[in-house]
Amino acid sequence: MDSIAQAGFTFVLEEKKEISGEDLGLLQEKLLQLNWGVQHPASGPMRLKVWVDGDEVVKVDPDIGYVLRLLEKLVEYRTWINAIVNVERACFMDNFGTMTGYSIAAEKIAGVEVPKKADYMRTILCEGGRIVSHLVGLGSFVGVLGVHTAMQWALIAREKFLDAFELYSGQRIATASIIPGGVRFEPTGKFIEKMTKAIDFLEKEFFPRYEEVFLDNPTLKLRTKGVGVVPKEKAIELGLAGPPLRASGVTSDIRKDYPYAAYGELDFNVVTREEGDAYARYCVIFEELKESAKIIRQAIEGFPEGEYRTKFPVKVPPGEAYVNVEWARGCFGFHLISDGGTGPYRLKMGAPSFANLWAIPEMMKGIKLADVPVIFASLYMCHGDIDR
Amino acid sequence: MGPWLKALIFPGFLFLMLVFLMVFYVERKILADAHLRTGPYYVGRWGLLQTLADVFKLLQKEFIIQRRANKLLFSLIPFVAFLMVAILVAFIPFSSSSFIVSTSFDLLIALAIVTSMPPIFFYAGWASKSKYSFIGGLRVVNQMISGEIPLWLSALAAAVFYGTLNHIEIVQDSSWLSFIVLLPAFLIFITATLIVTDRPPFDIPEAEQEVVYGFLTEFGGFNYMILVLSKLIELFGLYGLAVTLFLGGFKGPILPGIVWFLLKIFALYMFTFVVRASTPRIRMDQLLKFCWKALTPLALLNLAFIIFIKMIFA
Amino acid sequence: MELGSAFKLPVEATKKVIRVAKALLEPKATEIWWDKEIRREYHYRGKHVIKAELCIGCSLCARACPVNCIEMVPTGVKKPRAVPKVRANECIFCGLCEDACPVKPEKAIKLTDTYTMYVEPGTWDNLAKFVFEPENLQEAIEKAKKMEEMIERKKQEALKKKQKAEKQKKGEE
Amino acid sequence: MLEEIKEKVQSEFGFQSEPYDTNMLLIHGNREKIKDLLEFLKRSGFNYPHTVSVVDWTPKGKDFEVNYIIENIQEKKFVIVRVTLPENDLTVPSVCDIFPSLQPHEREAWEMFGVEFVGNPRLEVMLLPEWAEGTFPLRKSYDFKKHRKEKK
Repeated sequence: MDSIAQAGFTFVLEEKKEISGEDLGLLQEKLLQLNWGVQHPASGPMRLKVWVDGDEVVKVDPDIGYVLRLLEKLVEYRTWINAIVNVERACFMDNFGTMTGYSIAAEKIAGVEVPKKADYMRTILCEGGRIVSHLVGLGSFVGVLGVHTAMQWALIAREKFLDAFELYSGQRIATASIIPGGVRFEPTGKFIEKMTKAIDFLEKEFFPRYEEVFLDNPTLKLRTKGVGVVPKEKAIELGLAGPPLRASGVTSDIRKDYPYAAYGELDFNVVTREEGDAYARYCVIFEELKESAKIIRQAIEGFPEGEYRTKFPVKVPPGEAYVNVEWARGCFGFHLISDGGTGPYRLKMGAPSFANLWAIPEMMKGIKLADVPVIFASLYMCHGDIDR
Repeated sequence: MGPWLKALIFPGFLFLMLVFLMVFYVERKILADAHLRTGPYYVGRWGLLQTLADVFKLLQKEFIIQRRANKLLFSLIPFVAFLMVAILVAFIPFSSSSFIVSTSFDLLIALAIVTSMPPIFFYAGWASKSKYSFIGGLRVVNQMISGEIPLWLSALAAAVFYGTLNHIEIVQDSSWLSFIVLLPAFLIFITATLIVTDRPPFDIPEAEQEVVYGFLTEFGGFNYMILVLSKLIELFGLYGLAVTLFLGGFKGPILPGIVWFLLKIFALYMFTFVVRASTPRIRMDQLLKFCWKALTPLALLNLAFIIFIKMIFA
Repeated sequence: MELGSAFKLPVEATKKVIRVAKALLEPKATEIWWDKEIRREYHYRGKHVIKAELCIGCSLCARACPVNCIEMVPTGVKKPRAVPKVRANECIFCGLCEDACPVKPEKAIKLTDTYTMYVEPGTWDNLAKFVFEPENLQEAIEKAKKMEEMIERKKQEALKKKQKAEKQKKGEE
Repeated sequence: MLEEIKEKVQSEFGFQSEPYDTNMLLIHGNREKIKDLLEFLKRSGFNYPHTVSVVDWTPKGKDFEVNYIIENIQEKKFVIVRVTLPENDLTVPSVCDIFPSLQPHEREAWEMFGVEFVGNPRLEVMLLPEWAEGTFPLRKSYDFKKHRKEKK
């Protein structure tokens, strides 16, 4: 316990000897600080300061804030309805999850009951968003190992889902389609048809093709097995969330534990792995894709008739709610507070990627430099979500 | 054609340029096929001129030398590297008549040139005075040295089998029997080639996600092009060597020798590209273990086997 | 790496290589779209169409806009008192203004499937001019003016009638 | 489960608590005993902290609130520990030795609201640029237009 508090999260930067160009020859005596990030092929808009001793990583310190938009503040300037455009921009990969969480929180405060059709629609969209996000996660995980085929194959499958979203809401990524009080558009038969087609493609073409090459790949296993191992107790202590937590053997899934939307009526499994290494996290992401496809099929089968949207009041009575949703990257918490006005008084977004990010310093101690991108990608983070 | 004309045009400079362009194009197209994409499409018919356009783009770019870099070495290294690999290609017979030089120590010289590449790439990394380049340079030395031992040993097996170092003689002596006998040596040679020229899955020195672009990080524009070109030509030369030693060189029915030679090389390239599309990169320590614990002993065993065969048949 | 797996690994890897090589023969996923007519879906959220003759000037759309890119421009007539003007370079095309519009059955502000929007040259100064204004605004204003005049005339006629009637009443008395 | 916690908190610490939502308990704590309380909660199974949520109630004439949201990951129960702080004395003992993973969350809360977590070893700017240290942008008193460039 002490070790984390003092070494993992807190760096006493006693070895801040940076190497200038002239003394590169004296590499053996000093630590080399690499800036793994911001302008780097695999990092995204963040920076990891990596201190390396030869090929071995001594310590890592994340530097974030490059995509800070202060969404929590922006929401305070919006009305209850149009705050969704800020909430969905927490991460562009899976925006349905955040919108659903916000909407449920707002409905809880206002005491609005959502029609059943909207619940089912939310479920379908959330799972669609999860699939879209997980596909990119899979692709980028293999991508950091130097193979871009997986990403391309995943993007082909992703495209079908984006088409379905476009047909439903009119936009591919920033859909703004779930609002407090239901969903914004009538789910038409065309949308259902397109979604079914996308899932058919995913199950019949993508899964077999991908599973054969990139799940049971000997070189991939060689690189990722036993890398970045987090045991069960440690995962809880580090506060990991989402697929990395489940890969360490902790059965934690908000969809199962505190069912929201229509998840209580559908049958699905919580995917867990016991190993807790990078390969296990990769496998969890892949297995969850299958579960999501299953959920969407069930939701489409049991799609009820009726209204898709109820009226949401302009002014919401004072109150507060804490709502968790199982987002693609883990448990996303919304602490929403109303003061009786036309918009939220305060919204706190508890982001899963933020929690995952701060497990990096502890996980990356004493590994090889080549494992830095592997662990980074296996934690499956989104930068918009870290900075908000 | 005189040797000078040859060096300039056919198996020489212009031909190498053409090969460079085509290899890039084919690599893109095949990778795109494996990705289920289209690949280059707009520039020229079937996107054939795409690489040429890229080359012209690179030529237009500014000649940037980092402030702290060793200016002389930094600007000299790409040309030295290119010269070295061009010499390597000079010894490869594309057909019974089209080669630039032919001596009785062809194979020895070619391998010696391959062996002298690591310091050049290391200097390229060191002279840029960048952390990423430096790590890339260290890695390239590490990797190439461990890859060259199996490369030498497997090439030596062929030399022992044929009893000569002259490429032309080797090609003329080759047959189906020699192909079968030398098959293990061929496989070792190809693996070692991938390691030496750091192609995926052994592209550890250039691992984008770790050290940006290895020793190539600081190079840009024309310098970058020449350096990449020399790496590509090195692979081409080594594949030429593989075809000459193990696959019967320019021998083949009906079609002229040069076509057969290029076809064989194309098949090897196909293999390389598909490997690139399917195999994740491995780690440095794993590579070293693989080289020293598996590949080198295998190559030694293979050499012993070839000597044994030679003793039986001689 | 175990010594045994070091020999097994290349064989296993070769299998995967062959599997990927199969993908070379599969059909491409890239669709050639540039010689096809592009059809946007029903809900596609593209360029705004604002119909001044339908607008009632309630400014609900301006209030619903999350980025405050809708400005209500006064028209000088009573109905509509003001019409929305969308600053397109700030718009995020969320379509919430369309939801907020109370006009039925056809909405006064609507997002259409037109997706080609550009200003030339695309400089920062020009972006300020990149706005979506109501269609046929002048006509609508004139129409509204005529309507107003007509109403005014009718009112006055009614007034006159009333006065006449009152006079008659008085005369009768 | 939550009932037990409620009674124990009442008897041991004297803190009031109320049911917040399904599976959730809201404990009104104070900053003197917050560390003991969280330690007690951790012993009783609440070992998975979610986040630290600060609410600025100053425009309403009330004080700052610091909410620690902690989950019991085995029993699937939540607890929210609420500490109220007056505006002129925004200090609270850090709990990062009990829940190490709350350390970055506390850091963020300090950065955004200026709530000082005494004992947190790393209260540095994380998300904001360095020049913005001490501006506390999520406070209600923060003027959004202060940093906006004037139109020409």
